[in-house]
Amino acid sequence: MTNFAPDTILSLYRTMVRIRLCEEKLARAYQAGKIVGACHTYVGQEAIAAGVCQSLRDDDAVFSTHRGHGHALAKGVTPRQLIAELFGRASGCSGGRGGSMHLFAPEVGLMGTSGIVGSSILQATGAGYSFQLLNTDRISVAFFGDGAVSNGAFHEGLNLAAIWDLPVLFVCEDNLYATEVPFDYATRNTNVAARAQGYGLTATSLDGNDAVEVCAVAGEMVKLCREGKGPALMVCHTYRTRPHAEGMRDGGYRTQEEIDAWKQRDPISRLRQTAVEAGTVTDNQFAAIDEEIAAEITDAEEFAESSPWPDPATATEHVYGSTT
Amino acid sequence: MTNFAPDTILSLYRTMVRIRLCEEKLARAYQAGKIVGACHTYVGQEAIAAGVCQSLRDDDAVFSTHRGHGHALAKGVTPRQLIAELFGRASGCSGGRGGSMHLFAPEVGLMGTSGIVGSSILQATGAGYSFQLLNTDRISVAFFGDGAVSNGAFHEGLNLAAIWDLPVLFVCEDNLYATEVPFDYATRNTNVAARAQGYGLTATSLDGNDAVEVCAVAGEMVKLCREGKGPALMVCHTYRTRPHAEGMRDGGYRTQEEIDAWKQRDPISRLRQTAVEAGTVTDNQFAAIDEEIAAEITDAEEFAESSPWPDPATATEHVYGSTT
Amino acid sequence: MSPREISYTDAAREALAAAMERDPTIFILGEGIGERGGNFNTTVGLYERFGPMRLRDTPICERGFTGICTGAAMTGTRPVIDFMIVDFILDGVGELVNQMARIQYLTQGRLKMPVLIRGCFGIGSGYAAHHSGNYYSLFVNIPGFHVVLPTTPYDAKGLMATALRSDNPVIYLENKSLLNCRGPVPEEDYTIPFGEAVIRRLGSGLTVVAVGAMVPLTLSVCDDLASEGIEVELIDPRTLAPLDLSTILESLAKTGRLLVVDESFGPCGIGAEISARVMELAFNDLDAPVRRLNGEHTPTPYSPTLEAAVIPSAARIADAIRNLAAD
Amino acid sequence: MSPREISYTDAAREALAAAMERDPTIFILGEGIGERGGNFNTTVGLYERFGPMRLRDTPICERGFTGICTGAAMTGTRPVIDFMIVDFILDGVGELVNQMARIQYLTQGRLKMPVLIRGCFGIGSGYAAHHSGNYYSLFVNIPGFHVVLPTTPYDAKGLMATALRSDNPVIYLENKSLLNCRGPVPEEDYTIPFGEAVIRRLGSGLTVVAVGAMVPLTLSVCDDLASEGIEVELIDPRTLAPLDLSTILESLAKTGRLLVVDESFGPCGIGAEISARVMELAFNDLDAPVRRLNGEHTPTPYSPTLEAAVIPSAARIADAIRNLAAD
Ligand SMILES: Cc1ncc(C[n+]2csc(CCOP(=O)(O)OP(=O)(O)O)c2C)c(N)n1
Ligand SMILES: Cc1ncc(C[n+]2csc(CCOP(=O)(O)OP(=O)(O)O)c2C)c(N)n1
Ligand SMILES: [Mg+2]
Ligand SMILES: [Mg+2]
Repeated sequence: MTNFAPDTILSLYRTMVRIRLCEEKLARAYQAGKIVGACHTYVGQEAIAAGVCQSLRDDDAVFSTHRGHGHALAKGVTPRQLIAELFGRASGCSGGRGGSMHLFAPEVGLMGTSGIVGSSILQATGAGYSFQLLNTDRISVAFFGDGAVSNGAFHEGLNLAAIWDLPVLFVCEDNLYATEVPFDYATRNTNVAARAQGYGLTATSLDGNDAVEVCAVAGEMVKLCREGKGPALMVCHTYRTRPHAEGMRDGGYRTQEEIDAWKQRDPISRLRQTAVEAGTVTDNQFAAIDEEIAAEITDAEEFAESSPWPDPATATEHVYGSTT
Repeated sequence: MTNFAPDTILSLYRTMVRIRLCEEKLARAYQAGKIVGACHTYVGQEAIAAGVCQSLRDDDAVFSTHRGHGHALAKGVTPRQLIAELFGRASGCSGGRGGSMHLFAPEVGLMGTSGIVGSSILQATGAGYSFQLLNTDRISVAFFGDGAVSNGAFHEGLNLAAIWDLPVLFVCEDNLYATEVPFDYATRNTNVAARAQGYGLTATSLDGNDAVEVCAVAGEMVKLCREGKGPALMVCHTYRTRPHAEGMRDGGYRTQEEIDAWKQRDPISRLRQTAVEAGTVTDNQFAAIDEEIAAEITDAEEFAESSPWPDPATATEHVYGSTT
Repeated sequence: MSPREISYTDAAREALAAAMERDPTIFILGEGIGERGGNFNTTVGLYERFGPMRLRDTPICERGFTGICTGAAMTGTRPVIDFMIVDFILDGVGELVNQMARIQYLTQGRLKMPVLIRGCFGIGSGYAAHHSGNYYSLFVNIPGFHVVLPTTPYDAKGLMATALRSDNPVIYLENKSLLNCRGPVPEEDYTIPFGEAVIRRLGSGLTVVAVGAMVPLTLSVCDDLASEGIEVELIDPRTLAPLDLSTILESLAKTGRLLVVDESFGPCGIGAEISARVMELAFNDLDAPVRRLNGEHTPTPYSPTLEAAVIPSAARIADAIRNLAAD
Repeated sequence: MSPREISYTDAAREALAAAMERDPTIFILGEGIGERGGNFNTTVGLYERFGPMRLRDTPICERGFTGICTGAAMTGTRPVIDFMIVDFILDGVGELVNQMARIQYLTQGRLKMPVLIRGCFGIGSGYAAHHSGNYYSLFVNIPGFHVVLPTTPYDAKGLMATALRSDNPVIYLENKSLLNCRGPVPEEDYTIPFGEAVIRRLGSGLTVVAVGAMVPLTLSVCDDLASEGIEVELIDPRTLAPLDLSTILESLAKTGRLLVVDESFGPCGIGAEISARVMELAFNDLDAPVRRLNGEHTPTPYSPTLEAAVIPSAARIADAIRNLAAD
């Protein structure tokens, strides 16, 4: 904590609150039928997107998952663009074509959320290939859940990144479950950092609900990758406190006690409390952010709701680019 | 060595010589244009198929690769059936439909060689699933090369076998190259046994050119699997002394010195020499096998050559079984 | 006594449960098909009856469990792969096409390949690009598969029962929009042969072959069209491989006009195959060219306004029928 | 001076080398495409010229490098995936269909997807079940791909040059039996537009559209047929997506009869699509139904006697043409 300037703390906090309030807005909108299809929220995991993206530049590339609203916001997609996208409006970051699982904003380096588990790992590795070939110091980041670890994409992607020394940061968000399947059922070896080391990556595990720790570790790993010493992997231990997806029941596979215990480790209040106790930031400063973001999200929802629907006549555009 | 009865030594020797002479016959037949398509020989690796299959029963299931003649012979396919298959004759083990990369003899548990790298791992795992569900003590074996280790099938197959405790023996034949790509280029971690342990398998490495060692280790591992304590993996370090496939050049990626050094470790003469020196078996006994097998292979080739071609009218049969 | 009505999903599950009762070699792999009962309730209650060995939750490794089921089917069991959303099947295409579909052939029938592959498909409800796929044409193109698309609870049960007796890999596809539809379903076990189409509506004006959810959608416009004087004969092929051409040809002999309605992609789709076959076999019966109405040739967009623009709607189906009638 | 003659493979490689010279963002991934120069000599000499970063040997992980090339294309480079034998592409279908083909659409064209996917295909020489695949119909069915099948050295070079300028994923397929065929190829750079068929032989009797290796095979029987009084107009579509229907329709307007010859599977194949489209657009030009001659709907067997039985031979092509002429 002491390592971070108040500005960084406030920035992490702002991002996390933005994600949280957006997600809560989206959850209500889903219940109200304003959002269709799949909607996986990031509530409880905000520290990871916030902490990792804090060290990234706009021209770094992030590849995300089905649970990608947080990554999108942390990378610079605005709440207006995000909510409008889930509302299916032309002003959404994918013009309403994508929805929750297909958020794209290449302008700020959000290279896509994905409805297919595992692909983010491979595409980020490919972006690393581009950046190495183009001789830049850009890096790419793959977010993925514990569920992707038992998928062949994990194996093939990590291996290729390792043998080619690609500037890729792999961020595994281990929230204990893939839908309702526990991670320790899906594999006999839940130590993802050790497994990554087995492929030749620099890797470490950390508390994914501690924004400061995430930010510190990510900062080092990003630096490593930027200096050509990648790839690297960080495992963030965390928990989603809402159901797997909006509209799904949440019973049977986990206990209320477990959920409550993790709620105690809420990344947002933790950051705030620690910083206030350490005297780095005042509570008023945090409260001001709460207010600022609440207004931002209200505005974003209004913006989304008043945005036009995409023109059906455009539905078949852009299947192909040009071939000269 | 001392652990094995002379009969076992002779059996291992017979299988290896059968493979070797068959392969040499096939190589010449390929040059003579009697074999078309792909033909990957097993010369130099005979100890592995011989040593592993020594402990298997007919009702155990073997899943093999593109380099599968040795596995087929060791599992009980006859030289007549093998050579006839590669000659494309109706009397071949796949009725001439398969050729080298599609050898099938389910009657003796040879569940297929494959032109696709990786599939043997998954199918053997599935056979293990059957044997567990059917509550038998049958086991399955997946042979695969170092080249398959960086494929997603390795990751997904080993993981599933491990979490479900399936009776599967994985046999990795590390002959240093996948076609011309060195194993230590394809991965930063060539210790396949350690990697298998990382998935929760019992695993060990051994000298794949020592038939006695292969047989001893395989015996233990087969027992483990049969007792429901699988899965297990053994890495056999070995070398193919012929080109990747018949008709391919063999230069550029490896040195003549390397080839010569490995020829010094020829598994057949090693077994013979050690056994004769130890006094377990006489050289005459070995010589008798040489003669017996030479006759067997000559007969097999004659059989193949005089066998009828498959009837073109049957070419479209058996695409579907029945649906009642 | 009016016959019992149950849902499509319940009907399919009833056949599955009966088969599992009868045949102890049947087991199911998939994500969330164990205690959870399947994301689409495909296996609700079965875990309690048949236990964890026969309903096995998998990690997310579609290629892996497809390959495993291939090996299992080769060694005496009858696997069911529950893909949940059928788009996930694409990661297993290598195992399906190179291995599963070919091993009966390569062994000259000495090995059988009794695998049931099921998954929910179709465009609608904002499932968007990665969860709206229709891949049946691909599996019709490849030899070795049966491709089955039940459109009623009755057929869901009877075709499932047949699938679970077949030696062959069966791709059993459930349209998401039909899962909750209800209809009469006998309690006893029965099978429906593959390759037998059913005529959903008799008519002498023109013939429509509709696929999947397009069957009830087309049916919904037929009465209106009848009041305009267009009598549609509506055929539900029920299985695309094998395909019952005789029923289509008989109808065509009567009507002289044929439209194929399919929400999936047109190029090299099932409509193209039906069209080509019909021309080959009954050129002289055709009073007008066979027409196809397909979804647009684009990825599936999310927004309701865009999504509606890429699939055949009731209105577009009616128009296509009117145009063909006037052709 | 007679023009230079070079082989099909050399022609394709010439265009590839020129493009790599011009565009430093092009790189190639595949098994044995580095120092070894490719199993089919697709990259001979390029490693020496362009070095290890631009010609990168991969481990055997088709899904992995397909996904990687997708991500690379999204971030400013132009990947070439050399699958060697195209059957191996099946392990990458998820990445191709769910990701590569959809990202331009999902980003409204803000991202491009310039990937060249190449592989050798086709039945022959005992390559057998796992190395004889023809999967072009699959990629015609899915929106987002171009599908290119050059049949001459001249086209191999010109279509390769176009592919390496396209924003779109291009499936560039080389028939194994054509790799060593030689023909005139200009030394300078040139492109051939996608979607322009070429008429390989003029004739007024009937029209044949042939695909891949069926083009030269069909051509080989045309003179004999001419001596029987059957004048074949032979069309090589060169690209199946986009497909040049105008050339086919113009020819049909003249001949009134059409046969599609394709060694690949019939059901839902490219022949079905051509047949259906032609009927839709030119029903009244048809003096007889469009006919298809395809390979048998089976896995590819190994034995020469069986292999020959499952593909169209010169004799079978000639018979099919005679039958259509008499239809
Ligand atoms: C290839 C594939 N298979 C199955 C699914 C269905 N699915 C969506 S999310 C999910 C669980 C993912 O778990 P994890 O990776 O741990 O992420 P989390 O949801 O916990 O954030 C599954 C199985 C999918 N999206 N993609
Ligand atoms: C999925 C797939 N990709 C590529 C190939 C082409 N291929 C055939 S053998 C081979 C190398 C295999 O190496 P390894 O597994 O080490 O076995 P070895 O040949 O050394 O016995 C390759 C790449 C293939 N058969 N399957
Ligand atoms: Mg998870
Ligand atoms: Mg090897």
